[in-house]
Amino acid sequence: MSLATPTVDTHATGHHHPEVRHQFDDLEQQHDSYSLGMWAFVVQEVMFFSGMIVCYFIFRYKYPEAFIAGSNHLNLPLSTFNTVVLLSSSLTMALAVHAAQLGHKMRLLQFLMATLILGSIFLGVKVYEYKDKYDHNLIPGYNFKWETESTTTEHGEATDEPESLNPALKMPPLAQQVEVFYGLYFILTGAHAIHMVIGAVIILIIMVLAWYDHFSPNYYVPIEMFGLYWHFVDIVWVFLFPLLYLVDRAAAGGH
Amino acid sequence: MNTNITSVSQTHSGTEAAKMPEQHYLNAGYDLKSWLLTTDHKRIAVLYFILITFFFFVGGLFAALIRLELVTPKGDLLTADVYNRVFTAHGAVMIFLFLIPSIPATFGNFLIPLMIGARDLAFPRLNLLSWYVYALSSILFVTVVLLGGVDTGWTFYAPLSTSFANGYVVLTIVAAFFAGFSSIFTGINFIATIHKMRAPGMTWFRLPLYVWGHYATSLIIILGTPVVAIALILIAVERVFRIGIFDPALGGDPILFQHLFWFYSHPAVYIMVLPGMGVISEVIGCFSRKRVFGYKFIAFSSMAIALVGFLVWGHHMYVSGQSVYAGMVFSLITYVVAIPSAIKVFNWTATMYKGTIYLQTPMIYALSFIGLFIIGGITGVVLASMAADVHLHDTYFVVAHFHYVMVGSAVTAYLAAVHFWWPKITGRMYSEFFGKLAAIITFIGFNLTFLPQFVVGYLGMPRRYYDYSFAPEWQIWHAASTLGSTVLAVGFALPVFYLTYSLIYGEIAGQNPWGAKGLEWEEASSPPAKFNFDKMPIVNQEAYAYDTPARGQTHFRGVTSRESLSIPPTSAETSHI
Amino acid sequence: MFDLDIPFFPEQASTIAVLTDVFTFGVIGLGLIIGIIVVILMISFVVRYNHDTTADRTNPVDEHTTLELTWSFIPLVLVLSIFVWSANIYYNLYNPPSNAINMYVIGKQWMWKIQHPDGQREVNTLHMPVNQPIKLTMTSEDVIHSFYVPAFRIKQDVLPGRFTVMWFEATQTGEHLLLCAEFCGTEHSFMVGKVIVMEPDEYEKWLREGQTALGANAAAPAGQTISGDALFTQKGCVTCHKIDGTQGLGPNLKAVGTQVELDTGDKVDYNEEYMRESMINPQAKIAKGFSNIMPTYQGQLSEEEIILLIEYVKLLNGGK
Amino acid sequence: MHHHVIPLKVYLTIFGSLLFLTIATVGVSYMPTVPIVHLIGALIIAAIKTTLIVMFFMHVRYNSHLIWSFASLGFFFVLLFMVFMMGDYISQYYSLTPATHAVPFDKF
Repeated sequence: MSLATPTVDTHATGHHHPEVRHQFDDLEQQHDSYSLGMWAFVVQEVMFFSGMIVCYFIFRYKYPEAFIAGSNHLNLPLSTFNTVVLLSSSLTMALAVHAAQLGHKMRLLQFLMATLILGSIFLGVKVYEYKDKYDHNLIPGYNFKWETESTTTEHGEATDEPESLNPALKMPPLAQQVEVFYGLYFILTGAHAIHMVIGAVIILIIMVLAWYDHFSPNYYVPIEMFGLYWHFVDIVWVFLFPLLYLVDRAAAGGH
Repeated sequence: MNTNITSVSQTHSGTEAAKMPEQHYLNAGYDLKSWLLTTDHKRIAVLYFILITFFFFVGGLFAALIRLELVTPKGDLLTADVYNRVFTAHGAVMIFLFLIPSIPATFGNFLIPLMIGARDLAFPRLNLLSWYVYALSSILFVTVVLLGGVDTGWTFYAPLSTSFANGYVVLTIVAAFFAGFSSIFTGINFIATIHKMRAPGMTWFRLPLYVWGHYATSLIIILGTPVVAIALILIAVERVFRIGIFDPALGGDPILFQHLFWFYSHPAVYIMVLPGMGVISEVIGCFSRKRVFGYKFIAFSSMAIALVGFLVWGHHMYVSGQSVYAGMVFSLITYVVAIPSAIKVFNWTATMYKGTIYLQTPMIYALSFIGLFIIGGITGVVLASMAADVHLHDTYFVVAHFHYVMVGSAVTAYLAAVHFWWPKITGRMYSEFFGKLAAIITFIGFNLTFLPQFVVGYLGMPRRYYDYSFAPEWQIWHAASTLGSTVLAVGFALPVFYLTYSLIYGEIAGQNPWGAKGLEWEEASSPPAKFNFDKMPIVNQEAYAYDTPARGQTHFRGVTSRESLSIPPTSAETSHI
Repeated sequence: MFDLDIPFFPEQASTIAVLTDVFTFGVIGLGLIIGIIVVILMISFVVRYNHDTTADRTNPVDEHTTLELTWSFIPLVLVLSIFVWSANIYYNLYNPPSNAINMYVIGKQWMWKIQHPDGQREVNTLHMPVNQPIKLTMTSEDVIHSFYVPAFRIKQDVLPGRFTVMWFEATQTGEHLLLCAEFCGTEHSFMVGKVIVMEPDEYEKWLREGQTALGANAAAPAGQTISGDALFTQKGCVTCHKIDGTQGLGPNLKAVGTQVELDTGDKVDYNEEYMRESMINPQAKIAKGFSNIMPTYQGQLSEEEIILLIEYVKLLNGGK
Repeated sequence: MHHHVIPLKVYLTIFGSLLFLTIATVGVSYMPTVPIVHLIGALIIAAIKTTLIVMFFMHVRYNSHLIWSFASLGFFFVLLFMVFMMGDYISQYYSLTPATHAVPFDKF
C-alpha cells in the first residue's frame, strides 16, 4: 500500500508505518476510521433494505391471504438449503478474517475461496428458482398467471355462473395481490442477489491482493471491512428467508 | 473606527505586509490531472464549488422562466407541458444538485479537516469518488433536460410518475440516485473524520458548532438517503416492469410512496439548513467577538433536530389520505422539533449581547439569515398545524414557506459562508462595498419575491399552476413576486463578478483577515498548505475564545501568534470517541 | 383612494373557514410577536454593541442554563397548546355530521365528475344547498388529485383505488372556486371548476329541472351511460343478489341492515367503503352464511358505475 | 495489533446456533396457531440470529462503544420507521372514515 506522495515532512509525528495513509497518524487511527466508516456504510445499507422491507410489511398487512398463498408456492427445501449455504459462507468469511489476523496466507486464500464457492452456489440456486418462477408464469408484470384454487375447488359448481356472465373477467384481486407478493419477492431477493454479486467480485479482488502478499497481521483492514459487508448480506437473508418463504406454512397444509 | 476592507490591509501593514504563502494547495500543481485526480479535500471542495455554483444558476434560470410565465394569468409564455417540465427541472436541480450538496460538499469538505486539525478527510479517495458520482449525476440531469425533461414534479408522486408521466422519469431517477450516493459517501466520510481525526485536545465540546452541524447532517444523510434511493428505484421498477408497488391499478398503494419519499425528503430539509446554521454560528461568533452563547444547547439542538426530525415526515401528508391519528402524532412531533430551531435563534441573538459587532459582509448575510429564518419558522409552525395546513397545503403559501427556509436560510448561509471563507479559500479579499451591496439587495429582493406568495397562497393559488385565468385578480401578487425576483437575481449575480475579480485583483488576505478564532484561521495559512498545517495543531482552548477587545482596538489584525496555542494538552483530553 | 381591487383575503364561505382563519392568524400573530421581539433585540444589539460604541461590555455571559431552559420551555408550552387547538379543528374535519348529504366526486385527468344523491350528475360544477352539511365521498380514476375549495378552507386528496371523505357546510351562496391542488399531469392548472352554493329551495328546483330535462330515466343524464338499476341487471348482480326479499346465492341486499356480520364473526359497517370493497375484492369480507363465490368486478366497473350501484343499493335500504 | 483474535471454537459454536435457529424458524412457521404468532416468532428468531452474527462474526462484542452504537443505530431507526409506518396503516382502520382496504390489527 504505497502512497503516491511521500508526506512524511508534513507530519507532526515524523515517522510513519508504510501501511498508514498520509491523513492518519498511526495504524490504530487508520483502522478505527475504516471500521467506523464501514459501519456507517452498513447502517446505510440497513436503511436501504428497510425501505423495501417496510413495503413488504405494509402489503403483508393489506393482503394477508395473498401473502400466505404466494409464500407457500415458493420452494422451501431449496431455500432452507440456501440459507444453510449462506450461513456457512458467513462462517468461512469469519474464518478468513481470523486467518488474516494470524497472517496465515494459504488458509486465508482457502477460506476466501470457500466463501466464493458457497456464494456462487447460493446464486446458482437463486437462478434456478427464478427460472422455475418463469416456467410457472410467476414473473409479475411479464407473464403472471395465478390459479385461484380455493374458489374453484371448494365451490366448483357455483363459480361457473358469474364467470359465464362476465366472459371478459379479468384476474381476481387475489391474483393481483399475489402478483404484488411476487413483485416484492423479486425486488427483495434481486437486491440481495446484486449485493452478493458485488461481494463475489470483491472477494476475487481481495484474493488477488492476498496472493501478492498485500496483507499482513498488521494490515488486513480491507479483508475485515469486506467481512462486515458479507455478514451484512447474510443478515439480510436471515430476515428475507422467514419473511418470504415462511408466511404461515401451517395454514397451507394442502400445498 | 474605520474597519472596512482598507483598514484590514492597513492593520496588516502595521505589523508586516500580508503575503501569499509560498506553498499552498492552489499552486501545488497546475495541470488538469492535478485537479481531476486530486485527493486533497480542499481541491475537491473547489471542484464541487464550481459545479454547484453552475447548477445554482441553471436552477435559477428555470425559476426565472416560472416567474415570467406567472406574470400574466393566462399561460402565454410556455405551454402547460413545458411549464411542468420547467418547474420539475427547477426543483430537481436546485434540490439534488444544489441545496443538498451545497454547504456540505464545498465548505464541509474544505473546512472540516481544517477545523478539527486533520491533514485530510478520513477517506480522500472516496471523497474524490463522491465528486465524480455527483458529476455523473449532473451530466444525467443535463441529459434529461436536453432530451426534453420530465414532468412529474421533483416529488415523483406515484401513480403519476409510474403510469402517466411521459417524460424521462427513469433517467431522472437514476440521476437522483447517483446524487444520493454522492451525498452518502460524503456523509460517511464526515462521520469517520469527525469521530476519529480530531487533533489532540480537540474534544467534542471544543468543536466549532459548524462541525456539530455537519455531524448531525451526516447522520441524516446515512439514515435517510438510502430510503429515498430505494423509493425512487421502486418507481423505476414499477414504471419499467409494471410491478405493482405504488399504482393501485396494479395492486399497489400510492400513500406508501409518499411515506418512503418524505421519510428522507423531510429530513433533507435539515440536510440543507443544519450546515447553514453552523455557518451562522461561526459568523455571528466571529463578528460579535464573543463566544457563541449557549454552546452546548446549540450543539445538542443540532442533534435533536437531526434525530427527532426523522419522525415528522407525515406533516407533508395531512390531506393525503393518511390516517387522522397518524397526522396528529406527526403534527405533535413537528411542533416539538420547532423548539431546537427556536433555541438556536435565541442563542444567536443573545450572542450579540455585550458583543463587539462588526457589520462586515458575512455578518450582514448572517443577520438576514436570522430574519428570514424567523419568517420561515413561523410559517413552518403554521403549516405544521393540521387545521391551517388543510387550507394551505400545496398552495403558494407552502412554496413561499419552503423558499424562506431553503433560499432565505440555506442559500443565504451559503453566501455567508462564501464571503466568510473566501479569503481562506483563495487567499484574497473581495470588495467589501460590493459584498455589502449584494447582501442587502439579496435580502430585499428575496422578501419582495416571496412575501407576495404568502398572500396569494392564502388566497388559494395552488402550486404548480401555470395558468390562473380563473382568478385574474391574483395577478398583482404574482407580478410583484416576479418583480422581486429580478432584484433577487441581481443580488445573486453580483458576487459572481466581484468574487471573480477578486481572484486576480483582490488584496492579499493574510492568514486571518477577520481576526477569527478556530484552527482554520489561526493555524493554517490562506490559502492553506497542501496538507493543511505546517505543524499538526494541538488544541488547548474552547471554541470561539474571543476576548472582549479594548475600545478602539480593531480586531482585524492578522496573524495570531502560534505560541499561545501550543501548550500541549493532557492526554485525557485527547479522546477519540 | 385605491381603485385597484387588490385581494388580500379569501372569502369565508363555510363554517370551517372561520375556525381556520382565526386559528391561522392567531398562530401567525403569536409567532410574529416572538419574532418581532427577537428582531428588535437583534437590531438594538447591533446598534448598541457596534464596535465603535462605548457600551458597557463588562461581564459578558456565554452560558445561562436557566435562561436556556426558560426559552425552551415557554415555546414548548405554546406550541403544545397550539397543537390541541389545531387537532380539535382537524378532528372535526374528519367527523361528518350525521345529517350530511352524501355526494360523490370522481377525479379524472383533468376534470371533476360529481354525482348527487338522486343520481343527478355534473362535470366541474358542484351545485349545493347553503347551510347544509355536505359529505363528499371521493375517488380517482387515474392519478392523485386534490379537491380544494379555498373559500371553504378545505382540501382532501382524491386517491385512485379507494374512497376518501371530506365534509363542509357552506354559509354563503354564490360561486366559489374549485381547484385541484395535487399536481396531476399536463393540464393540472385546468382542472378547475366551480362550487355553486344555492338557497335550499333553489337547489331543489335545480335538481328537479335537471330531472325533467332527462325524462323518465331520472338517474341518467342525457348522453351519459346508464342508471344504477339498469347496471344492477346488466352486470349480473341480480343473478345472485335478490332485492325482493327472497334469498339468492348472495346476500339479499334489501335485507341488509346497518351492519353486516362476517363469516369471521366480526361485524362491519354497511357503508360505501364496504360496498365498494365487496365489488372490487369480494373475498376480503364475506357475509356470514354465504360462500366465497362472488367474482371481482375490478376492471369491469368504472368508478362511476360503482358509485351508481352503491347509490342504487342504498336506495333499496331507504337511502341509508 | 491490539485486535482481539476470537478463538475458532466461538465461531463454530455460533455457526451451530445459527443452523439450529434456522431449523427452529422453519418449525415455528408450521406451528398451528394464529398468523401473528408466526410473524412475531420469525422476527424474534431473525433478531437473535442477527445479534449473534453482529456480535461475533462482525466482532462488535469485542469492539468499542462507538461501533456498538453505530451497529444499533441502523436497527433502531428501522424499528422507528416501521412503527410509524405501520402506525398509519393500522390506525386507518380505526379512523372515522376508514380506507377501503383497512383491516383490523389482528388480521396481520
